[in-house]
Amino acid sequence: MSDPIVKISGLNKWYGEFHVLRDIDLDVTKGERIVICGPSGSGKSTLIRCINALEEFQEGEIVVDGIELGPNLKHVDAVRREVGMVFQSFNLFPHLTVLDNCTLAPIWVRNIPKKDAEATAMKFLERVKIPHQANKFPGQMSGGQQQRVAIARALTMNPKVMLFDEPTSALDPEMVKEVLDTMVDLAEEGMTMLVVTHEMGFAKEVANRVVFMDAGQIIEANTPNEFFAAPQHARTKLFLSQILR
Amino acid sequence: MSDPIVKISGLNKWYGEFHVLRDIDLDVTKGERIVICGPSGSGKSTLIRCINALEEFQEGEIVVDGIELGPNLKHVDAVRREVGMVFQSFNLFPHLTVLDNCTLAPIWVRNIPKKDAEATAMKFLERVKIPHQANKFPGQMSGGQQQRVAIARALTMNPKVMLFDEPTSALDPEMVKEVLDTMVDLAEEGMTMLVVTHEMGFAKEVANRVVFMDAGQIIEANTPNEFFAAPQHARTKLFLSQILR
Amino acid sequence: ADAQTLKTIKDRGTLSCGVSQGLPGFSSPDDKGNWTGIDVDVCRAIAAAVFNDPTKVKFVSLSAKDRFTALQSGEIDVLSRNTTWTISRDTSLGANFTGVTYYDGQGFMVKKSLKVNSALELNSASVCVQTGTTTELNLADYFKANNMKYEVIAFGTIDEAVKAYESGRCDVFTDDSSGLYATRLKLTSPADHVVLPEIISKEPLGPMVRHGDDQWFDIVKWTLFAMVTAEELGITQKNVDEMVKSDKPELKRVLGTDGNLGEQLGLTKDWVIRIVKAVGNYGESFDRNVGAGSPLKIARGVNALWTKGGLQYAPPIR
Amino acid sequence: MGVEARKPPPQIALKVRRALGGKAGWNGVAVQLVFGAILAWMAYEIISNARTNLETQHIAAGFGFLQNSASFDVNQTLISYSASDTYFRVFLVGVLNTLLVSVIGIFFATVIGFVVALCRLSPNWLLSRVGGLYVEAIRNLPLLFQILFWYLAVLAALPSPRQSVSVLGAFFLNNRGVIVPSALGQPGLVPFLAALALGLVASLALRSYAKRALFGQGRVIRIWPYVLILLVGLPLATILAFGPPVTFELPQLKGFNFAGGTRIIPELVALTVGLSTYTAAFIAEIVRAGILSVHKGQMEAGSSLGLSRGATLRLIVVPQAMRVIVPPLTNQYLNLTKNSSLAVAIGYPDLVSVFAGTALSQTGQAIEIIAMTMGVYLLTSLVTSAIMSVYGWRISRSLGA
Amino acid sequence: MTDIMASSYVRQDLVAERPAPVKTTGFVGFVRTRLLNSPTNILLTILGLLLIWYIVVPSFKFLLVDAVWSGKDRTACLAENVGHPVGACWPFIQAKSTQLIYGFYPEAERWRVTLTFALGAVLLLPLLIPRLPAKSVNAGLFFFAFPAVAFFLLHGGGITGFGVSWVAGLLQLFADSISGAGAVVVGLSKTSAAGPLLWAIGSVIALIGTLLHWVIFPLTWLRDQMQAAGQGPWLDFLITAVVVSVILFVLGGGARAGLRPLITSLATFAGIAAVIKLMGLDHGGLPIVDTRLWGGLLVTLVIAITGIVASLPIGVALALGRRSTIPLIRIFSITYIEFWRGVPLITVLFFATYMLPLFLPGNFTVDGLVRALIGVSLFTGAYQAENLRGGLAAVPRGQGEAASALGLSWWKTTSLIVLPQALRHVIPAIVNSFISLFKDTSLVSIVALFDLLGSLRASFADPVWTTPSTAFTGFAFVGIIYFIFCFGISRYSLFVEHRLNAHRRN
Ligand SMILES: Nc1ncnc2c1ncn2[C@@H]1O[C@H](COP(=O)(O)OP(=O)(O)OP(=O)(O)O)[C@@H](O)[C@H]1O
Ligand SMILES: Nc1ncnc2c1ncn2[C@@H]1O[C@H](COP(=O)(O)OP(=O)(O)OP(=O)(O)O)[C@@H](O)[C@H]1O
Ligand SMILES: [Mg+2]
Ligand SMILES: [Mg+2]
Repeated sequence: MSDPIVKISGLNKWYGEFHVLRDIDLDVTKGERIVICGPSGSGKSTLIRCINALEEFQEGEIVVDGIELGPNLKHVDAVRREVGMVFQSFNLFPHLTVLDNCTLAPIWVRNIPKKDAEATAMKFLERVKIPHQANKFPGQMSGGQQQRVAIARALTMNPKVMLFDEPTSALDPEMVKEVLDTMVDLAEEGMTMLVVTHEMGFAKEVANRVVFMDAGQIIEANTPNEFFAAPQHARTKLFLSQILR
Repeated sequence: MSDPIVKISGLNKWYGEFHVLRDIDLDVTKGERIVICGPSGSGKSTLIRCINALEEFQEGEIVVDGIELGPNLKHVDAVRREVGMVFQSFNLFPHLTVLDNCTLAPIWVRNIPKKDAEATAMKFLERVKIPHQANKFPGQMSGGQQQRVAIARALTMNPKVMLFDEPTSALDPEMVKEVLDTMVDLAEEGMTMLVVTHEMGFAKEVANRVVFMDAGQIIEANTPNEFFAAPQHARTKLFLSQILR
Repeated sequence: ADAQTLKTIKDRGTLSCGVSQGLPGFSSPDDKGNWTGIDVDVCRAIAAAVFNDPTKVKFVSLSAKDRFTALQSGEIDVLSRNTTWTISRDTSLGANFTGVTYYDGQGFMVKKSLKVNSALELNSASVCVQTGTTTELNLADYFKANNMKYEVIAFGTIDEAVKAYESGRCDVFTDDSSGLYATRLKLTSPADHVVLPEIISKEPLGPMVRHGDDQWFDIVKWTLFAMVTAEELGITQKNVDEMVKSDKPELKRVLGTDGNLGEQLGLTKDWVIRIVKAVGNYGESFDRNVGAGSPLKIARGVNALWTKGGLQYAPPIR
Repeated sequence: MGVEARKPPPQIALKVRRALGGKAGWNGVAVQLVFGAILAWMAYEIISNARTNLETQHIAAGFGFLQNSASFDVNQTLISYSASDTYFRVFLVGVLNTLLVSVIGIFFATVIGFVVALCRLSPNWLLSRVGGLYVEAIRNLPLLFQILFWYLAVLAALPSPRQSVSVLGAFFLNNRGVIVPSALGQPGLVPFLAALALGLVASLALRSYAKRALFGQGRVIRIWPYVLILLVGLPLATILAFGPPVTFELPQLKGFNFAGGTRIIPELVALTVGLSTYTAAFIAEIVRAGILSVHKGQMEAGSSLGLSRGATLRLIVVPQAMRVIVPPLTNQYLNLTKNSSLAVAIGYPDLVSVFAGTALSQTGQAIEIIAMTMGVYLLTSLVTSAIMSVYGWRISRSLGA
Repeated sequence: MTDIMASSYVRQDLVAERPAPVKTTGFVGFVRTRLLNSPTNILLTILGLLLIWYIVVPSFKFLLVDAVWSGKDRTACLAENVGHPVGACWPFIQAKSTQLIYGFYPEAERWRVTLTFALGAVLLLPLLIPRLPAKSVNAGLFFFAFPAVAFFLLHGGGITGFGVSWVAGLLQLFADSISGAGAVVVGLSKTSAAGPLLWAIGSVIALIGTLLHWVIFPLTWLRDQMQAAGQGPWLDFLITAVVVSVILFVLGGGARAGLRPLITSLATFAGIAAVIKLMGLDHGGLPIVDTRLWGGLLVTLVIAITGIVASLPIGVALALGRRSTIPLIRIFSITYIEFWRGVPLITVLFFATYMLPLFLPGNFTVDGLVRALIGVSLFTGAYQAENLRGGLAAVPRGQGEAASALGLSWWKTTSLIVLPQALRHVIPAIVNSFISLFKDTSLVSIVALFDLLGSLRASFADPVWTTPSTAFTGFAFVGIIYFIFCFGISRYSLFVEHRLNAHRRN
């Protein structure tokens, strides 16, 4: 593995007086799949949203594909084009069809002709296995299908890094699998991914590295095998004992 | 067991053009406990709601305790007084206390003095083991407690038959048992019961007869032992294999 | 609203009388809601004739635009609200005038500072007027006849029109000239306003009743005539008790000591006595409300008795 | 084996009974008969009373009076009108004046409403407080109070024509209203208007062309310079070529009032100010609720796809907010139209004031006139709600819920 | 720091919390983040400050600094006499305050108005505070007893009869009308082509009328006897009390249900008797103050409160009617609702005030204020119906089903289960319509009733007080009154809403 595509160093963030992220350093190399886990409120979402410039931060530096995101949020648009994001609550646009959801950004941001954008979108919809639903509205689909559309929508922008913020936690159990399968496919194709999730099966199968966060800090990071087999830090042990029951 | 207390013959019902109940014949003798099961949409709820005259039907006849319910729903009120019903979603009256929920019908339908009605209600609330909650509002109770109140409420009208429509399926797993226990008690006291449920343990323990429905028809009816051990019909087998896994 | 108005009133115990929302001298309430004015006196006279009690009147204050609807609908029994007698009002409104309480004519009032001396100099002026009146119609006629342009701003009530005139919305305020004098009194500084000399129309003002009840029509009509007759015969509030003892045949007829003219009306023999005791004769009422005894100080002019060169003339009571 | 699905039995008797009596069957029919009898009795009472009442007063019922000449003047008319015109024309004048004040009011109410809503949503604390203050103050005072305030209080504060506040010697403000220069058409007017129309059409065409180019070839065309040239340059060119389109007639103080120029009467100003500021407070709340109803995640999803803030607002937030906003907004428009009837309090010649007011008191045809007046308002609101239910139906279809 | 690139990393010592480099809390932080965090925001802040400067400062100056506080007439409020620009002319308000509150209500009788206000407040306040007990008694007193007492207090007058007379009178009117209709139809038959048929129909109708007369004869006879005896209303009262109590007792399930309904009924009648005695209603009561003399805040409150109380039952009936499956009733409800919602209130008021008598029998008059009240109630009823429809739709279907499954009839299901829940849902909406009703009462000033705003307008006409600032002063004062009421109610509605929501959560 070569140069880092995402480089986070000395990241600190406050909400008012509350210190959410503390001295975060994290490098992600191209093609790497990182799973971030940790107790609720530990700052996982905040961290991932900082990478996408959805949140401001007060100290430190994030460099994505050579573009620097200082505390001043320069280069925001450039970074956002390189990074795709999938949210817990899908956030599909309910007033647009699935196809329009997927072509909106290519057309308006990358100025790709509509025909081409639609062709690309169909390609990705096929990849997430719902091409025949292209003309439905999001409200007419199940949660799992919606989340897969959300993934396809992010992919249409050809991002170099994909961020996932608990993509399966709003789903009914039967639907978790179909979404995870899609993510596994994506991982196998070599996409760089940062995934916040509590699906430990997924972590074991796919991740190169598991990062454990607590109280706004990275407590432990390791390959999945070692992480699950031999957690080092007391907090990690406690967390794993709770989650793996 | 003697004469049938509920006698359904040649029952047919349509929703618009859709044929939900087809040629249903079913006799329930006094004291009998019948469990009705079957895949979703097979018409179980519809059947049970017909007995209580909550739904109309177009052909056939239902006789409850000698009172005839033709397609024109004659004698609706008389039948409803003989039949108690417990719903999946409890349907307690949220603006009344538990006690008022239980005394409402005796006072307004049977014109029983309030004092007496309250005494009876307390008796039944004791039977479902929540007498101390009598002055709470339903919103302040757990689902299991609410369902037990619903059972007590139905009992205060001294019904000859009790109908249950999936009484436990809206409950969290921990609470299923407390409701089922209440129902078992009731069964042991000799109440005639028709229960739609997928709790096969309950069926085995309590039922005299298990009725399997599919596509609006009664496919198979048998004692629980035979039903579970040696299902006859192919559909029954398929259903049992899915549900007992 | 059938031929039973008198019975209805007697059953009800009060007369319901439509008056203006406040025109000093004709009908206006004081701070406590007591009504005075020449139009009010007519109502009181009727009440006196019917009940022998001039206070048994309920005054309903009406804007010009609501008055006829109120009369038609039966809301009021008699409309005594400086209303001009016209043929169309007698016919299409479903009501009849019963006589003339005051002969008036329309005039204009302007601010002195405008230095206007004649209505013919009013070209391009803005005129404030109360809507639903003959004033509004005459105004249109007058300006058209004299080939002048103007802007009309019509208000629902006289107070609003006056307020707008005072605040400068209009150059001219137009109304019946008696009304102009009355209105001027209500202005902050009456001396700053002048009433122009032109009188542009005939405005005979009088009470009005619904069609269809001739008895009631007669009562209202003759109440007014009784007041005029009383002035002719010199019967006043003060001397009425003595006059009763008079043996002049005419006085005996009028005051009911001879014959039963009042009963033929549906009233009592002493109806004229009741009226005069309550409000006095026409001249007394005029003096008290608009004439020398009032702040308005309007001269009798055409409203003098016919014997004195005026127009007030009552048919004989016999 | 299984029972085949069949068609339901016809049960015609039952269906007829349902149609006649609803769920309650024959009982329902009986209830209806009684209810119908009561209604009929009441209708009979009302009609017979009205008839006897009208008859005893010899009032001619009917609409014949509409052909009679009105013989009073109205101080603002959109169609030519003189005192010798008919009452029917008075009716038209009133309807048009009502529509005029409604349209202007709706325009300003919408503009102010959206501005106030944006203030309230602004991250700036002070501005959002000012917006909140506006909404609370306006919503909690009666509309009639506000209209009277604007009319009486502000009228009293304005100067007389001779002391007019003048702007550039062309615009004047006094207690007779706002006087602006009136435009007199010149030979150059026709080409000028043509050029303006041309520019407008061309700009619209350009816009759709740009959209097609974006969708078709992914080309982004900056259209605003061209639009500017089309909308400003083209008309300017015709002015150079054909001379000025209009000359302005400056208002002159002549006699009591200004002659020349166009005057907007203060009644209209007070009424529109009152109506639009009042309705704006309600619109502001509707718009705010509409925008807040769009989930925060939608904005984030848009920006995470790289859409600019403006594009996210335009393509994602606004279309979603509009669905929430439009139905109550229409209601407010209807309210404004109905509320314009308060004109009667300040002498603006709207339908209620000139027709149900002046015409009524001159003719005494109360029943006919009030029925016509109510009919106009009723028709407006029924047509609007019909349109709205079609719109609502289309929305629910596209949401596919 | 350890090398992150290594696949394994364990943090040894935890990072302690430290304060943010830029302060974003406290006053400074607040100013920085909410007011001055970007150039646009700075601009907006300045704009906001300017707005406030131009609104608040002049208002403050007008209302307090430049105001005149005492004087006898307009001269006190003229700039040339005061020596500086004059703000609010408060003596004007002092002079007119009684008119703004009571209208022309006779001075000697004003205590009655004050007493009514006080009674209303005493009954209303506990009703508004959710924690206090005995809501149903309180509500009964406020919604049923208070209006009657308030009527006799404000209007005065006594009663000559009671239940029997009233019922008899009403029925007789009805029977008369039917007989009259029959006579009319018979009359028509003489001139019409379908004469015999009309004659038959007319005769039948007339017969029904006659029959009705016979049926109610005992009642009317009783009434006439009592009136002839000239006993005042007491005998009538006694009969009514007995009859009503017995009916309640029997309907309530007789002796089995216990004596409670009987006792309640008797207690209620005892209360009524006490009120009748106390106010001397049996011999004339208080002197009558005609509603024409009422005015100001009194009229505003009377219309608003009567309007809301009377519109609720209308709204309930219409909302239920609109959901009914019986075609005529549904069609009627829909037509009614759409009609009233489609026309402006002032045309309704105009209609009610000036045209209603045209549609009533000639000898039948209704007080002007009452007519406005009828108009307002019918109008508001349509809006309430729509509010309630929303509430009814929010009650889950299962509630009604559960009730029917228990054997409750449609009426009992509706009145015991569905309506109470629906009403709870729509309390905020009802309060909101109360606010708009309160504001809309001002429209009655257009039909010559002197409510608060009408009294204000009337007071402007007084030449004693005309000054440049009179209008502004009046508007400021009345505006403040309106604002206090409306804003207070809307805050209260918010409070209730939050409370209800909190209730729903647990
Ligand atoms: N906008 C905000 N303002 C203030 N505090 C916030 C804000 N957003 C999040 N926080 C706080 O920051 C902390 C970290 O939040 P974050 O959402 O990153 O946690 P998380 O690890 O993703 O938790 P979860 O597993 O529940 O999603 C939490 O304590 C949260 O309460
Ligand atoms: N009101 C209705 N109108 C039309 N179709 C209905 C209606 N209610 C139920 N159905 C249809 O009738 C069929 C039988 O419904 P029913 O509720 O009786 O099934 P069920 O066996 O109780 O299923 P479940 O286990 O999901 O409760 C279903 O296909 C359902 O879609
Ligand atoms: Mg999170
Ligand atoms: Mg079911």
